[in-house]
Amino acid sequence: MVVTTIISYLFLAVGCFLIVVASIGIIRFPDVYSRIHPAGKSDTLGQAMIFIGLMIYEGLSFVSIKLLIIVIFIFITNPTATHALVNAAHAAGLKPWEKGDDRN
Amino acid sequence: MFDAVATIIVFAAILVLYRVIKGPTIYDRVLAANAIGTKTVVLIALIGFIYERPHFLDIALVYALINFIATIAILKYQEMGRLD
Amino acid sequence: MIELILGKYNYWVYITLMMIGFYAMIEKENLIKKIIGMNIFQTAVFLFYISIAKVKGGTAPILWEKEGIPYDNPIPHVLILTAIVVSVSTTAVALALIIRIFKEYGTIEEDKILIMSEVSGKQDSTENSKFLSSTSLLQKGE
Amino acid sequence: MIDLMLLLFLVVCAIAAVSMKDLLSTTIILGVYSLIMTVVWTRLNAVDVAFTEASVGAGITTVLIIAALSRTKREEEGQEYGMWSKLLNPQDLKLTDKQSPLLWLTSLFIVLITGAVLIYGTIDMPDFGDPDAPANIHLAKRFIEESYEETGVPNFVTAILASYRGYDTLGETTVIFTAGISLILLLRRKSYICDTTIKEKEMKEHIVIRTISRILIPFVQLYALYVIAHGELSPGGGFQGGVIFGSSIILYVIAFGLEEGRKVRIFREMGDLLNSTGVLIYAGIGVLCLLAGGAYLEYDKLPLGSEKMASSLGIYGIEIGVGITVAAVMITIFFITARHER
Amino acid sequence: MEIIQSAQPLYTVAVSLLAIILIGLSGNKDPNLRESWTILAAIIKFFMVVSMIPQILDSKVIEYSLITLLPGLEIKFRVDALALTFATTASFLWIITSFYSIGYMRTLKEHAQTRYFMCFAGAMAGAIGVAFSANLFTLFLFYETITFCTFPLVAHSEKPDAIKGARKYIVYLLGTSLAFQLFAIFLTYNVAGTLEFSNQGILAGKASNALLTVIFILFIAGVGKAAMMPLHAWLPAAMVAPGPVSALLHAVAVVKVGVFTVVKVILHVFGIDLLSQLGLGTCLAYFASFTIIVASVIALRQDNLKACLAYSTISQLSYIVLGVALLAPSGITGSILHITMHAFAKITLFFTAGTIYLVTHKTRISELAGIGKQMPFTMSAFAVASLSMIGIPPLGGFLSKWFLAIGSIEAKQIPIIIVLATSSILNASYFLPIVHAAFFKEPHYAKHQSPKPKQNMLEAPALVLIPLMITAIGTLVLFLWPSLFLDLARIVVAGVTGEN
Amino acid sequence: MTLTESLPILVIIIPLISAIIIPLIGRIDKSIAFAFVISANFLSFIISISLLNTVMETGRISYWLGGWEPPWGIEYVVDYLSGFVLVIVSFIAFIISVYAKKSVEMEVEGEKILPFYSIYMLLVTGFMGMIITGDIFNLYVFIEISALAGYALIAIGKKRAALIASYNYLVLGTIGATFILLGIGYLYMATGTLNMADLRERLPMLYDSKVVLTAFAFITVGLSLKLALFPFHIWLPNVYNHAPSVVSALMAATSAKVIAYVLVRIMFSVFTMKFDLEVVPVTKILLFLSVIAIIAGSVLAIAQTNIKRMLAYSSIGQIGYIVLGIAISNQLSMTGSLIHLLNHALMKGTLFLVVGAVVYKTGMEDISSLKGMGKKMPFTMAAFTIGALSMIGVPLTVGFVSKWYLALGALKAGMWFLVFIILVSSLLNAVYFWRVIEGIYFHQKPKVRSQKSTTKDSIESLKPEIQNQDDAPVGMLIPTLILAGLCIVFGIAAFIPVSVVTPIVNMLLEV
Amino acid sequence: MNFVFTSIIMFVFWILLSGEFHFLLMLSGIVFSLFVAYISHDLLIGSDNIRLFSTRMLRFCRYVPWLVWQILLANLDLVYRTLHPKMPIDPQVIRFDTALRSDIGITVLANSITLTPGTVTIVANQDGEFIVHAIARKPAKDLLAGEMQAKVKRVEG
Repeated sequence: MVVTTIISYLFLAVGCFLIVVASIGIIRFPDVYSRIHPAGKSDTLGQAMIFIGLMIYEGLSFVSIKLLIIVIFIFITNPTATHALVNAAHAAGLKPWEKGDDRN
Repeated sequence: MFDAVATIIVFAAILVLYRVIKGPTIYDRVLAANAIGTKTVVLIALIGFIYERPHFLDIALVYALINFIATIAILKYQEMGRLD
Repeated sequence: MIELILGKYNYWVYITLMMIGFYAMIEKENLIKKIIGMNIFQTAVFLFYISIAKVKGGTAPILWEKEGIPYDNPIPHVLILTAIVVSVSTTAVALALIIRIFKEYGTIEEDKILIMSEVSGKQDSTENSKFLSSTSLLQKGE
Repeated sequence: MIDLMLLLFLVVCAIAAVSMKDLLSTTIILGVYSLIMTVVWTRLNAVDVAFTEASVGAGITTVLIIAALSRTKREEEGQEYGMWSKLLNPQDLKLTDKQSPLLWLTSLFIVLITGAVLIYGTIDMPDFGDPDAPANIHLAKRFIEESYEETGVPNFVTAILASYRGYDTLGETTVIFTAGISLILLLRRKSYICDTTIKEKEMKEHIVIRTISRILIPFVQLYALYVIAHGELSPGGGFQGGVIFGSSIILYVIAFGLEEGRKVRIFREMGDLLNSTGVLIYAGIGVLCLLAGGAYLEYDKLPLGSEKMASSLGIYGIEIGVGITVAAVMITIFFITARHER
Repeated sequence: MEIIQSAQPLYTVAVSLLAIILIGLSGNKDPNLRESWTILAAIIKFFMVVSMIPQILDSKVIEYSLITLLPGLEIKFRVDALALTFATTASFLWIITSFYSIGYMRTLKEHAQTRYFMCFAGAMAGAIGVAFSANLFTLFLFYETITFCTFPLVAHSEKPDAIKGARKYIVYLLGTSLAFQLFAIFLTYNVAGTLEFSNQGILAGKASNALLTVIFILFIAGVGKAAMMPLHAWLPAAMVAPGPVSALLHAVAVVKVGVFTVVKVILHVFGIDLLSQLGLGTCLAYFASFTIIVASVIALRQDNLKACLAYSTISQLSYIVLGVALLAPSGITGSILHITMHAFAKITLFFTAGTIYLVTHKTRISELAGIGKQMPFTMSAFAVASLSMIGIPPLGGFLSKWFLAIGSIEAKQIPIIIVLATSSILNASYFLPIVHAAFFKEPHYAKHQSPKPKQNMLEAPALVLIPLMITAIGTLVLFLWPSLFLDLARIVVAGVTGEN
Repeated sequence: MTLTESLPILVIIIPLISAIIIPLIGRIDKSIAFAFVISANFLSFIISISLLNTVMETGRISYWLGGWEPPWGIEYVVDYLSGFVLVIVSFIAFIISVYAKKSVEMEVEGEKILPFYSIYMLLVTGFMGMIITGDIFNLYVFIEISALAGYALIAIGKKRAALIASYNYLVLGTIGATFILLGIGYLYMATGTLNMADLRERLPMLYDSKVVLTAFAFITVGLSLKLALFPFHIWLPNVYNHAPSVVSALMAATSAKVIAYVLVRIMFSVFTMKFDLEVVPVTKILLFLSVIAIIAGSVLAIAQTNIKRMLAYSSIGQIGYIVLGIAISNQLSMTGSLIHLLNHALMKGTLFLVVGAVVYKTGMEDISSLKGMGKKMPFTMAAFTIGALSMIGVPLTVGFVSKWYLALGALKAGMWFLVFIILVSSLLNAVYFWRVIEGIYFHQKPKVRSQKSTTKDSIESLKPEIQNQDDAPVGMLIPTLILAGLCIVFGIAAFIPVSVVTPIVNMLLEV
Repeated sequence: MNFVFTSIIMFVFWILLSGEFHFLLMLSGIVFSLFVAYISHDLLIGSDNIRLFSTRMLRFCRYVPWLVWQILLANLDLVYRTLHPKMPIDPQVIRFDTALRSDIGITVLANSITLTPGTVTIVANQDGEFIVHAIARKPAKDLLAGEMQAKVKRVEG
């Protein structure tokens, strides 16, 4: 095992962890607005982590460049989608959950 | 390692699927579907590495680029009632 | 028996999906629902085809420098590419029809439409007479 | 393990999609279904199919269904009888409805019969992944061993698709063309309602979406063309590229509105021309082969340098033809379906 | 037996087909031209038929094969003695009927006369075609031609009752022929491998008795035109047709084609030997007897003159079937003679009925009292024809009944003689009262019609009257000089019994 | 490769390219587009004939698309059977395209005429492709091309019910097509090949494999759905009823024929007689279904008041005839079945064209609207009469020839009751057609328009004998009369089609 | 100018994607880049002039590392909140105006907010008005402190 492999595995593990956490968050949180936080952030970062791990594993090549491109685009599109989502929810008049409300 | 990661991600996706089906609002569903979308991108890339064939990345790139369209379309319809 | 089940799990899943889609196609009243069922129905068949193509330990059918690894069968992939295109086209036409149906009937529930067409037997005939007058105009124009 | 989970996922999605009343939710679930399907395809090494599923599922099907929803109705009507209550409490059902238990049982019966026949057929099948299954030895072996030599295309799928079974692909392109013309025939009207209040609101609120779309679209388009051009080397090809190109325009329309899209990008007239042009390129290359003294679509005979070069260029040409058709038709279809009219 | 290949049969049939076209072309614009085509065609046809007589009397057969559609399906004509008997009668009567039609139609100023004459010519082409057919397919073809050509004639008036009657007509004729006759033809071809008529029959020894019986029953049931009970109902229903049509239908074209088909089937498809071996002839004979008696009894109860005549026809047709079914030489002779004899007598009767309607618009027997004084010629013809029907010498009907009676003795079927006798008595009992009433009863007028109308001569126009006189005289002539038909009948008998 | 050798592909490519070009060329001038359609159809008709001719002389033609030897590439096969069906379909398509102009102008909105013709040509392309291909997957592709084209053409019918008809057709058609696709997959799985000839070689040793059985079951059911064989017929009446007249005519005259052809191909050319008779009781099932179809189709036809619908139900019965012959599967019945492909195309073509002309003239589709038409449209109605008589099966028309062979085939197979069924169905045909004929010639015209222009009518009514003759335009009349004429010509000269069909039957039954 | 610039960007993108330097592919790369630039050159860069665009790009690159750091923090925070059994969240909706006016600036800020600690942009409209959802009190306060706004303002120039 080379060092890069170990580092890449580390990244993979972290990314994996983040994605699972995000999934739990999506299930656990009480309303759209709060669920959007794990979905919009942890997911994106977890994804990025995994891709970075893969990049490190692969070394410098066109494959890594492609991975990088994917990461960049994910970072562009994901928050936009997230924003669009809350924006729409807001426009539809959905009230955010506040502390003390019953969980639905 | 890749296999394990992929399995865990599928597992996470199944968790999220609960939210897709359960809702309760349409936004929850879109949100969860979007989350599954990002997981899919990862999965496809991972599978490419499992098989040692990097060709799969092209597919992941498709999702990175255009998965967003469906989300926008759903939201626009939800908000405006039309797509044009 | 267990071998039978485990050795072919892909096929069992495809059968299940196919039945779900088929059920939706013939049982659902909502026209769009039918189309969604149709999509599932068709992808089930695709799954079947692709399952045929899989070879144990095989790799994607694109030329690879690495020797000694079997390639998966490319033919079903080719066939399914075509079939997917057909499926998309059919879906598009079906949706166009549904839009037109909604415009004419104001609903996309099959049972309601059926009731309407039964009731509107008269209406159709008035349409017919409208049609008639337009044709007679056309003939006068000749 | 992972495969089983994915397959289970598919089944759950399918059931959920079929049983939900809200059609928009159903559409979303169908989108998820398509996502997972893509993963399954990649797991099964069907990269080209996965590519197609990805582009179609993300770019076209969902959007089209939503467009159709926007012009019809979102809720599925009908009484809320679940599958089981129908079976267990038939007395609850209103017999006046069309959905009488008898009818329902009939359809269930048909479905079960079909399933039974399928299961019966499966018993004799070779095991999943069996390399000695007849399907994997007869034609496939030869294609895998010789197609690269014969056509110079490293992607076997593309080699078969464009060369050995190039005629099927012409048929496929014709199907798309047919769908496009059918939609023109069925839906196109001249009148169009443009709601300006919506437009203004959009301008103000959707600034982020618009900016990102603007940045993204050129990349998507170039990527589409890349997919078309690299069909011979890697997964993808004319169809997938065409769909992605089409979705870039769709994205534009969704973000900026149809009027904008029509004014600036693709004229309606031009769209019609392009519909035909693509197929014409494809069929025309075939005719050229005929004129060059070969069989229909026998690219080798084209007078373009060496046989391999000719073959490669021929395949490239038809990929472009397919791409143009698909992109044009997808745009046409979307324009026609999404447009609200009087 | 010498066979001459000649296209003459084809020309004979084609004459009337050509006439259809010419009539159609002349159309309504020039009625005289149109009708002269009819007359011309009728006369030419008659002479063409007659011109073949010498050859046939010479024991020769004229054959002509037009076209082979498929193996086994051949349009082929063959003129033999049996064919010629029928053809001569039919073509002669067509001339007469044509004149009568012209007079009738013009007097009544009927509509759609062009169609009428076209269909008339078509029906005649069919009748001659059936007569000259050399195989079952050709026969079936012309049989259906007649069905379709006579439908417009029956429905001529286009009034609801006419349409209704015509519908019944087509249902019976087309129905039986499609369902049973065609079935029988299929079976025959399947069994025998050919549809060609032959003097020995084509089915002998080819299939089990049961199957042959089935085929026979199907054939008999399939010939609705023969109006055997219980498939007779179309005939009275078709009485809505104009007078000349009724005459044509009931004396010549349709019903005679029916019995002719039955005769053909018995003699040339099954053959006498086979039928007697199967014992089916006797069965059919008794079946025919049943029709004879029952139809006569029904005729007795009719008040409508044409209906009465119709039932009489039903009964008389069965005579012909009966004669052949006896499978005895004299019986066959009787049958063949009866085709002609009955044709002349019955056409006279229908002409008379038509004339009465034409002049007085009366259709009921009860209204005919005293009409003999108004229309003496007509009613005399009626009387002569009735006597022929009953079988009183010196009129044609006697001859045929005589031979039939001899035939039944030859066949050792004594009960048949009783049937014949009974039937004659019944005939007498429904015809003679009419004659009696017409000549010897005072017409009873409605009470309020105080000034008695003068008993003027009210005879019909000459164009109507002369034809019916000719046919009435014909019955007499046929008794006196029957040699032609007897010779022809003898040749037929010689052919089918194999004795020379 | 010379032009003659390329004919098998040209017969498809010409309509295809014309379909593609029509939207372009129509931009310049619409009438050119129409001329284009006719000439393309005519060309492919001529090519079909020459193909059939070549086949007669030299035997089976195989064309390798892309120059790849089968089974690697797709193969086009013209043998007796496909040549025969090709001629039928291209001929009908040609005739109807000549007929189409006026009718389409009336029934289709102006701006949609061009796409209409384009799709018309695509439909034809789909049919031709299905016939000529020797590759089982290519077959599926062309089935779908024709199906999609069909959906659109049906849906533009004037009444809104056309949409429902089209939609239901789409759903059922897709189920059918997907079943076919599935069957093809099973076949591929069992044999590893897609070429029909290759399949035929490889299948016999797999006849007891459950996979092959399932494949066969699915393909047959799928085709039956498309064919509208009895329990799957529900979509057909609405489709024929509501589609524009030209489309009804084309579909009625060719669609079922082509699918029946495919069924024959699969049953006898991919699989063998042995399989059909011994391994699966498919012939028995088909026999049973076709008998029901024959009777049910005819009985339901009697109950109709709309003439197109009546003809549609009658088509169901006639499809039953075709399948019946296939199911009996001896030499005579197969001849009957194949000949009926031609005959029914001619008869139904005639009848639907007549109905189209009537719709063009009066705008009505009820049976009662034909009343008194005998005087108004004598030639058209003469064509109807010929078609109807042919349907009844009167000798000297094509209908009789089919019945003759079917009945003899049934008798040869020892199935008496089938003859009875055939004859009963003739009778039922007679009932519903005679009703119409009677109306045409012996009923007075219903006074529909008299309310509008009373004065004019009253003048006309003074001379009832000379009702003004107002027949369909020549462009519609001539095709109708040609088809009607052929009903008689091939009824008399039946040996011509039979001489074409006999070698086909010998080939299929391996005699 | 826009056109040339876009096509150059596109061609670079092509090379990165393709990784093949085959003659035919390079040629088509050039053609396609020009084609895409032709139909979409007004999209990528918009109405801005090139210089502004490129300086913004450069400044944006300097902004990215800070952003990445913030994202990492955000995630740690979120992981804590998600996995904590009591789920210590207290959502807030806050509203503020910024001085940003350009589309790109607003977009960058909005997406940065979305990616960073506990906040999600709900509304970002052309007038620079923002509505933000924060998962707890602290992130809201941090956002209102305005560090990020300032940095984005610097990018916008």
